[in-house]
Amino acid sequence: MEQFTDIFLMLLLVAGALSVLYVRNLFVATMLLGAVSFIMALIFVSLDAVDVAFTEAAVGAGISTVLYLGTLALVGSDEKPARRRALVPLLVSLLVGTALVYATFDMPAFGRADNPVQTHVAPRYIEESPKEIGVPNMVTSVLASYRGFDTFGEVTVIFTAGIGVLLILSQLRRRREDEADLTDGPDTDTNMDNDAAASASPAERVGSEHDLVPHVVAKLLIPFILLFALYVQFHGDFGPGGGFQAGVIFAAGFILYSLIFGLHFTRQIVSTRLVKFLLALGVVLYGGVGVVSLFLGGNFLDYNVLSADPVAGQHLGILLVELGVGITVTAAMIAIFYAFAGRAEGRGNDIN
Amino acid sequence: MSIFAVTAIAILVSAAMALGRAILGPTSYDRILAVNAIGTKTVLLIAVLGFMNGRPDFLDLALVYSLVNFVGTLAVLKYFKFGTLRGGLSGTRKRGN
Amino acid sequence: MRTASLFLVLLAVWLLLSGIYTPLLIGFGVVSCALVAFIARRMDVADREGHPIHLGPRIITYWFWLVVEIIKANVDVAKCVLMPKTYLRPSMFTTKATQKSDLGKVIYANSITLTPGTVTVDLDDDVVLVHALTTGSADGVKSGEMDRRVTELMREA
Amino acid sequence: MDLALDIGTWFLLLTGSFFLIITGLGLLRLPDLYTRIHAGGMADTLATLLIFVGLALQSGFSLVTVKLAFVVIFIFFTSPTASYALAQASFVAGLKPRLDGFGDSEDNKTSDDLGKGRD
Repeated sequence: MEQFTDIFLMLLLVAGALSVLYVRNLFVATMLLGAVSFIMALIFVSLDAVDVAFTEAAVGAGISTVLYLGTLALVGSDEKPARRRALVPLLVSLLVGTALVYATFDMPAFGRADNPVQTHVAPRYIEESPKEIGVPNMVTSVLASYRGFDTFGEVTVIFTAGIGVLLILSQLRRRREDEADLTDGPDTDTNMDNDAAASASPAERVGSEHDLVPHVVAKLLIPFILLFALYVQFHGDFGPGGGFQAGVIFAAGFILYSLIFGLHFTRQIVSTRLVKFLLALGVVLYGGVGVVSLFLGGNFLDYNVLSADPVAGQHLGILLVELGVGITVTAAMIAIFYAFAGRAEGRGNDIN
Repeated sequence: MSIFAVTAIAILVSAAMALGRAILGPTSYDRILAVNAIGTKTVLLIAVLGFMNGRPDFLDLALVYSLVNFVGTLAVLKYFKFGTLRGGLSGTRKRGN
Repeated sequence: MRTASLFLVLLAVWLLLSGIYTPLLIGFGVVSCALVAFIARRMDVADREGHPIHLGPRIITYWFWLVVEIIKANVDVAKCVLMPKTYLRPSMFTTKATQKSDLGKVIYANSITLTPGTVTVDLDDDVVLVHALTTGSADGVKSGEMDRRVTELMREA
Repeated sequence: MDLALDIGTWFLLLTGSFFLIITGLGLLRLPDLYTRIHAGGMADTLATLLIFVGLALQSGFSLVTVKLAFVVIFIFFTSPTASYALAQASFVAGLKPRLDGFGDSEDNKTSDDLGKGRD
């Protein structure tokens, strides 16, 4: 049964991916990518990699679609027709593909007990982590403790990505636009007392009275999305999830708010300055835990020294580190959304 | 063959049909509908697979999908209607009752 | 006031989701719920529409009625899919929503959509544009039974 | 008792699966977008409800049941909203539903009447 599920899903995945390649309209391609992401998450679930599936679910179902659309709103959704046939790249990719497929024949059989994956460090994690870390979800203990340094690197990457997007897109915007309410930073905060609707630019007020249903339902749902994100954040030790997934879901709550009520109001609740602050805060929190453990006589990110009892120290360290990840990811996602949605001028309906 | 397996196969077949609609189109709205349907089926399949493998904690994933999928769909439709993600959907934040 | 009740609802949801009742995690729960309630207050989403606690237990009885309707409607649509030639009679018509509040109208519109066979295409003030799959499902909406029940639910008759 | 629960689960999941397949069929064979929305709605409502109640019978009364209920409730809130937004967007964009050509019912309007349909 499991094999049937896997193979069926793989076939669906291939069909979806090929159709993404074939469609010329980028908007349709975005939709199909959403479907591909669903199927991908299902494959992860079927392979029992729940934490990965969780990430795929959180990112693929909402955020990535939103960000793709934010890009499409900037560049339009029609693909430029290719001028010439790309014969050489096709040949190269075919050759590489053949070589890779050929190489898989030499790989050990899937799921065998004596595979290197099963014999290298995994047994140690499985045997020792309940004693050393004491966290029920082993994925979390590997990610945040054994591989804490790698995860620190990942958080820095997300931080850099957020800062980079903010830098590039808001610089361009400042050159081209001079609407007062769109500049980020302190101005947004001082504008708060003004009549919001009056200070919103015409593009902010786009919308119609016909959208009452999404309006009311979103109001109902937003608190629960936010709460669920926090639940995922704090239960990463026990079940699937953790800082990364929580951050994405938390950001999704704000993005939903922004989609319904407009970017302007969202900026009043979470100003760009606050986003930048949080973006840095998460990384500092993560790094700070490492530095504190240095001062307490351990190695960088060695949580054992954080408390008298090593297991309690590990627990505390993982908690703080995951919180740092969550804060940075939330801020990065919101920052990227702000940057994209804030620049969009509205290309109109060039989809059909 | 357990009942969960039967259900899983039914969900998979149904998802494949929806994917067929997503690929066929013809309008973009059909594709949105199809992708949305695939989303619902994903939630169902995650729940059923969770029970099949005896790990009902998969349900957290199903919850994520049921909440976050909505955000994606709304974004798509908003882009569709207005060509931008910037403004609000219903003009003002406060609506009188 | 509504923020406080939202906080309590959120806390209940947290406790039901969590399943781990150590002081630490319950503490996190309280902090999280307070944070979310605070954000909801700033977002202004916890008002009569966003947090309709005033509906009380009446909504449950309404849901039970709705589920029965959903089952009936699904059988209808299933017949339609299997034998489109005999059953498929799509029509589009407008009907009036008698609810006064936005929330009531939204509940009505979504209830129409939730029963397959009828989909709300447009909700403009109190005019609901409905697309129906069969004549039977169209008559179901036109009879105004659902509208009456929603109005009753909202106590706006 | 266990047997009764198992039979219940069997029945509910099988009915749910049946409706899912019908949904898939409907998505493929119904003639236009508006009719397909109805088919999609079936999977979101009854099939989901049946399958989740069937699973809840297996889980006994525990926090898992509560989570199942949460999923169903959230779907019941989001799915009609998404359907509405979809139908509304396509209607505003000018996609006319096909109302003719399926039998000869007398109250069939032609699609041209729709613009004036709001009286």
